[in-house]
Amino acid sequence: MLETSFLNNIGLEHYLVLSAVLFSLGMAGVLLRRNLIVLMMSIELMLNAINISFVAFSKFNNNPEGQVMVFFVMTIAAAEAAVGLALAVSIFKRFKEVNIRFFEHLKG
Amino acid sequence: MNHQILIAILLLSPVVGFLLNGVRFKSANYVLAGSIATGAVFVSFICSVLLFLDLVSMPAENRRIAVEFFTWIAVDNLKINAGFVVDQISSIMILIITGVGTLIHLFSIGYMHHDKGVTKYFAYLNLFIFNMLILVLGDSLLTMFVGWEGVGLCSYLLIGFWFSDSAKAAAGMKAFITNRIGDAAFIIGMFILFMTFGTLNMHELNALAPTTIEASWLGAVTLATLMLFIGATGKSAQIPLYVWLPDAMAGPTPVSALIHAATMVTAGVYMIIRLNPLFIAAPNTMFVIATIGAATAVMAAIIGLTQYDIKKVLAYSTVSQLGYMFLAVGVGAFGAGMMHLMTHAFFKALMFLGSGSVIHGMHEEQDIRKMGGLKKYMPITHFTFLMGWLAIIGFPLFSGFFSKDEILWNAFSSPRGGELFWIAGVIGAILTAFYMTRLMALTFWGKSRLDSKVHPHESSLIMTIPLMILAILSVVGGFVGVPHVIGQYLGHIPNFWEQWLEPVIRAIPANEFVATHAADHEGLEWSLMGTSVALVMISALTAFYFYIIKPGTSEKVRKIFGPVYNFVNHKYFVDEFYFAAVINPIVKQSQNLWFYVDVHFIDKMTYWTADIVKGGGRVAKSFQTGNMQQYAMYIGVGIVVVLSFVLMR
Amino acid sequence: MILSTLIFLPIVFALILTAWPQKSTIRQLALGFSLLQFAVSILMLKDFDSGFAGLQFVEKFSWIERFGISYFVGIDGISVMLVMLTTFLMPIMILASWKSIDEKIKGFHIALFVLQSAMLGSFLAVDAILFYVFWEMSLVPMYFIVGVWGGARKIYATVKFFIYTMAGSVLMLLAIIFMMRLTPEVTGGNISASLLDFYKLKIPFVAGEFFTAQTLLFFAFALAFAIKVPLFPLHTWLPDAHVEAPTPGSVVLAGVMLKMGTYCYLRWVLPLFPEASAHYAWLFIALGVIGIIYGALVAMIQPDVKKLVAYSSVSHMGYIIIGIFVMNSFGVSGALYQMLNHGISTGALFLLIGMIYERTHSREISKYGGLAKAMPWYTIAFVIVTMSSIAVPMTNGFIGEFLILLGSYKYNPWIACVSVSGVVLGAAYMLWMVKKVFFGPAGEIVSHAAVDKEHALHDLSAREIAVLVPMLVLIFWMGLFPNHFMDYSKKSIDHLIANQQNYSLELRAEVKMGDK
Amino acid sequence: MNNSIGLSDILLISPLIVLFLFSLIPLTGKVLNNNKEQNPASSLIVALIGLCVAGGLLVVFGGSDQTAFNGQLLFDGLTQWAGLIALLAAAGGLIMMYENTSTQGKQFSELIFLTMNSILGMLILVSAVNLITLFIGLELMSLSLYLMIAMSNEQKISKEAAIKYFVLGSFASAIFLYGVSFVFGSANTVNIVDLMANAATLVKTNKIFLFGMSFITIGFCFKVSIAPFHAWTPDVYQGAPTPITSYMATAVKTVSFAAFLRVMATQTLNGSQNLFDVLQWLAVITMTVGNVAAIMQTNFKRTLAYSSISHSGYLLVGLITAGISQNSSYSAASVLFYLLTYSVMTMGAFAVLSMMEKSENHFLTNEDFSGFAKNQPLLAFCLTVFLLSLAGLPPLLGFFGKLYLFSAAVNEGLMWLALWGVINSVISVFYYLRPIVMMYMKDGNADIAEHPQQATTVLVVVAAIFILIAGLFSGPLFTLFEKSLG
Repeated sequence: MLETSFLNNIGLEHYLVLSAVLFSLGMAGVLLRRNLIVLMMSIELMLNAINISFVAFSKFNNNPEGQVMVFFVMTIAAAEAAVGLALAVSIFKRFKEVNIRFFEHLKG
Repeated sequence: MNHQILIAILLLSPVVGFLLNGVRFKSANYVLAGSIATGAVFVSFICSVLLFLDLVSMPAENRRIAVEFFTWIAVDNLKINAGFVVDQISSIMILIITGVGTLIHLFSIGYMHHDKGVTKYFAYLNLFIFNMLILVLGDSLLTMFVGWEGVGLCSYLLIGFWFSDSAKAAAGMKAFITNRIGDAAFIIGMFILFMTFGTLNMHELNALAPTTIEASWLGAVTLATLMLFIGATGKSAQIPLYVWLPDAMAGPTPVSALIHAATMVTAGVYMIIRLNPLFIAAPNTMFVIATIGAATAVMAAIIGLTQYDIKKVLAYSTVSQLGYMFLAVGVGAFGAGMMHLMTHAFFKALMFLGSGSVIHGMHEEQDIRKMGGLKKYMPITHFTFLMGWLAIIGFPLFSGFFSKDEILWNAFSSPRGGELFWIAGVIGAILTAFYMTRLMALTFWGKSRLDSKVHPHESSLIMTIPLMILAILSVVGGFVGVPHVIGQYLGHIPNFWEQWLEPVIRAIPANEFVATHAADHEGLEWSLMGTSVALVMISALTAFYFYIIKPGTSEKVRKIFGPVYNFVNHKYFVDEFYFAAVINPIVKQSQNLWFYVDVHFIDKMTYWTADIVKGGGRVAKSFQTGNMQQYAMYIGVGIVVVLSFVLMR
Repeated sequence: MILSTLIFLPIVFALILTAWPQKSTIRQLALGFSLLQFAVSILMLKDFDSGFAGLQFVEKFSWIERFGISYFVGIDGISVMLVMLTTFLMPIMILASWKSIDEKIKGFHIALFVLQSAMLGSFLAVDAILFYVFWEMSLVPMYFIVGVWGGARKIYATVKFFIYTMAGSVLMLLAIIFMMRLTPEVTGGNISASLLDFYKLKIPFVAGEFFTAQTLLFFAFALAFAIKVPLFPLHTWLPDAHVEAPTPGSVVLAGVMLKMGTYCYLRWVLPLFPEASAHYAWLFIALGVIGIIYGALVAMIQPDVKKLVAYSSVSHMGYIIIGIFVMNSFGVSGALYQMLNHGISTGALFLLIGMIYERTHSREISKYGGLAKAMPWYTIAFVIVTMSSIAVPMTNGFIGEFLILLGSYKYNPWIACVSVSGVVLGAAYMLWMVKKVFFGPAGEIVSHAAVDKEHALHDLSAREIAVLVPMLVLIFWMGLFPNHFMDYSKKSIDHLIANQQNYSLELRAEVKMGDK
Repeated sequence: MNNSIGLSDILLISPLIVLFLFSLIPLTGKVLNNNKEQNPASSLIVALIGLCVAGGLLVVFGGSDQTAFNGQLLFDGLTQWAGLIALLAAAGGLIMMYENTSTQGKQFSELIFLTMNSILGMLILVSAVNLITLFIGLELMSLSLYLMIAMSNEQKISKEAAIKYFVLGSFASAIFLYGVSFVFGSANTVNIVDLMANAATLVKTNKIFLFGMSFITIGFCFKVSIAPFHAWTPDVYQGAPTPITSYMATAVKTVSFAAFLRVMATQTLNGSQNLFDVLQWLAVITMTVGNVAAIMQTNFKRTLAYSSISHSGYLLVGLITAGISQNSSYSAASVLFYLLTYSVMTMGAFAVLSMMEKSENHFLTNEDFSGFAKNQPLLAFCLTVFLLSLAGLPPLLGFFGKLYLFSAAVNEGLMWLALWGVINSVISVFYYLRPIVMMYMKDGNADIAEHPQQATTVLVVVAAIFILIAGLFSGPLFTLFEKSLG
């Protein structure tokens, strides 16, 4: 019989794996996608993965501090998004372009 | 007078002359320059005579005037003073140097009067006299070495006196460098002696010299003396370092007379005589010296047969005669060597000056093929040259006879000698007689082969007076050391020479042979003497026949010996050999050395290092593509590597 | 205060020069300053007690207390003559630069004074870090002297010089730091950079094993100094630097800077690492011997006079290294004396080459010939200096070379036998050069100058005579009366040789003028 | 848990408050005047006064080892000194901004606002003992910087630099934060002071904690540009306006290292030999990569950027030393001292560069320095001093920085790192000499921009004088650092 207990007993590991998967997906997004906006979304994804792990740790360690931290992270993420989008907008206005492969003048 | 002051004047008078002439070296006033220089040397000569007289007045066992001026070098146990010694040997040397020197200076006034650099010339000459005096008077080997190198320097300057001619400048350089090779060995010799005996003072060295014979070739004394002897071969133009002397004839002729005949070149012989106790303790060295001396005597004489340059003939003759002297000291006849040194100084200086007079009278012509019959143009020169000729071929009762005979007898009879040495000596004498007669014949006698434009004339008095004085010395100089066998028939003339030198010459340990059984071997000595004199006469007559009676004979003989003649005429191709085997390879390999080691190895290594760094830079640069995702990738890879290392290991 | 005065007076001079408004009098001012500096050094020499083996005129102030680094200067017999050499050469260099340096005069003299200060500091420092500061500080002005006032390939030469020297010295810095870390053993807990405390260290040495403390430290120091000397095969920066440097630069480089390397062997390497230096002496002697012969051979084929003299420096410095590493009083005295000789004779050679270069703008040997006719006084000076360089007796060069060879013979006869060949080769290349340049028929340059009135070859000017006469006088003075110079260092050298294993130096504070 | 906020807290954070308030003044003035740029000189003076006041308050209230807000912010010697260095660097940066062509002009007030807020973030960063607070400081600093870079008058590469910095910076922040979450999960706290007690043991026993610490370390490595996380540095430094590059290279580096030092002070390295090894390797790689890549550069700014990377390598050596040292105040002081010297000389070099930029699109290559010494002897001399000091030549300050840093390393037995350090100094001489060669030994007509730049000149000269003479008095300074860190 197939062992399915790991599907029923959701523990810390599951959250951490989820967080890791999300984090990795975010990283992969940063590494692979060309569109600046998508890149920023990937970073948001990474931050949210972190939030999951914070909350998970908070829950399993019985330490509410972790949940407080999530708020901090969300705030920062918002600020980051604001700055990022501002940059993206200003750049798009100037260059009509958000493909990051376009920005390779600085090198060597 | 105080000895210290006397020696100071002796030494410094030429320095003053040098400085006086040196600072106004551009002047062409030959009278002033010549008077200053000659005067300076003459003052030294007076001092030498005074010192000699003082020495004579001293008791025989204490004949030694030693003075110290200041401490020159003092490091650890090495203490070298500016100290000078006048003793039996050096007193003779200073007399020769200043005496003959004065005459040659005098001669130079006439000889050089038309030269623009006359003042400079006299300055150099004075400097030479100074250095030569240091050489002979120095009380330690190192002080001697000062003069030893100093005379080399002066010789360099004087050989290259007419430096505008590349060949002459090169000759000077060759002389200096060849001498330096010897000097390097001399330095090593000094080191060995210093390490063995702890002193370089020659008086102390002689006292410390072992009285027993050192049989090993690798003994300290043997090695040291061998090294010193190599130094002597450089200075005194012996095989294998003789090559510079013939070239040294590039200098003015009086220089050849003074430096390359009378004084400097005999320094090696003088050094050996001065250190005779050391050399006696090393029979192996003595054997080498005698062999080299004999070989040089014969070899140089053979070259002398084929030369046409009047000075070259005399130069090879000098080499050959120096070989005689080394043969003498090599077989232990130090007295005879010293005596030959003196007589040779007289007659060879005479002949060189004579040749100078000829060259002067012939307007710088040196090729004897273009002379002949000069007798009638230059009677005084001819007559004095004749005296020199008789002396050098060893005509009985002329000075050269006594000294040469003494050498030959010792070569035969000395415990360090042998029949072969005697034979070599006799062959040398025969050859000498031949080429000297040839020289006389081609130059002064026979038919004139002069260029029609040349009008030879006798030289002025200032040049002929030195010739005459030297001629007298060449004739009578030998009587200071008449051998016992002859002396007893000439009204029992004692052998002053041997008596004079006796206290400073150590006897060869097994030397009773000659001393005690001399009478028994009187017959042998007479017969040997007779043989050699007879052979010499025959040789001289043959030469006379070749060049005067039947002038074409020499050509025929030369044809018979074709290739051999060529070989000899080119001095056995020794110069060429040295160039091909030593100098050129060194220069060539130096070029390679520089090219491959400096440029292609060391610098390349530096560049490689730089290239490696730059290559690293290029790699680092190539990672910097400008693509930010690639940068993120580095971070990702970095994370993976770091984590795997941190967590997995 | 006399030593601090010596070290910092040049800095003050440099500052005054910086502020000096008049361009035209800078040279005279600098010359006056350098003479003043020389006078100060003579005052110091007058009070120097040659009968005392330790350090004199000692000054010590705490500088960086945290690391036991102090401003600690002193002078002993080993350094005194080198200090004198430095101050002596300075006015000569300034006078020699009169014509050859015609732009940025102010900067040039400032660089010279800073350089002088750094060099004096290196000779006088008794604190490791202080020494290192001065040692490295000397690079910068030299770098500018070569780089700004140099010849065609000046940048290549000066960068090579800088990087080579710096590469060597950083390892020394590391070694100094390491040794400082060891000092608490001997000072009772306090870290110290004082050389005297370094001397007390007993650094473990295992013969034959490279990776032991003393061996590594020894090589770190020795490498730094070997590059400066320069020892074969680290010498290639020298010919380039010499060729490109302006005349005063070459003079100071050959005259003093190379001596910093050899001096430091005596001051640092031998007493600090006695076992290692004895154990590895063969290596340095071998390199010295190779340097002698290699330098001479390579000098022989150089087409450029300056390069020839530069390689001759390599050869001469080989002698000095041998003299130092044979570790007997002959060798060391000879080496110390040879340092002075080389400073004088090679310095003079560079001055002379500079003088002719000013006239003809060429250093190619093949273009010369027959110069003796055109410039007789110049020729006389050159030949005298040549004689000094090839160690003819009665000139200074002989004393040094003889003592070194004697010392090396005492150490091992074969060394003397091989290195004596340098005596012959030295004569060969120098005389060959003299012959080509001065003798023979008039060469391209001389015959050109004879026709062209504008480029006529004038003989020495009064200024040039003033430059050369002190050098020539010293050549003979040092050759005839070496004791006048050696007496200063005798005690210190004897002390070094006798106590190499347990080296220490007594200290004596400044003696008031007059009361000894 | 006592949650009350008292006067002492306010006093402690007074420098931060002052900074924030002063940052508003020019901006408010601008907003109130129809969004018209006010006199930039007065804005600058206001900002400088703000920095001075903040610095003064930091001197007075900082360094007392007191904590504010229940141990969230720690004001010890490190905070004080790193903060002062950062303030100094900010002042220098502002002066440059005032006169540089790519930053002066109609947005100067905003620039001042952002600068002062980023310095505010820096002060939070250095004083934070809680990893989250630390992260907030980091973000405050970084976000301001992204904008400052993008605000350049230059329109092309500065935008590219801003984007690159932003994306990679956020990416690294996320990594850092991910690490924080794991530390939180394993140690149940993110307070460094609490961690200090048991980090060494936790590292040994708890893989999760080690995992988290590694991520945090990597996050810092990114900020201080340790290879291979350095790739953004050259591009961003080159693209950013020179004054801001200077600010980044000095202030940001200083505070990042200070915060890094705090994390390292948890003795993590003593627990994990592996992390210790990795960091050593990273130090060596960083020094080497920075130096060798700098050699190949032609753009002077980029050269300085690579040089900044290599200096990070040297600093990492000191940091590792501090991390394993039992008496870490010595090593920490050497790091701090090096940061000070590095900041002054780098700032000086960038200031000279900033003066030479004739327009916002002017990028200086090495050739552009030819003949500079002839036209501007004083500035050329100052630049020479900065470069030689960067190369570590005595008696300049840079030498003493290296001396203390490497002696600390040798003291801890990290001989081989010191060896690499000095070898790299030799390599670095290669490129530091290049502008000097150009300035003094090549002919040309390099000159500074024509508009008046007295303020920057003063800055350069003061920095040069400091470097020239501070070396001689570096002993007391170092002792001061060490005492305040002890």
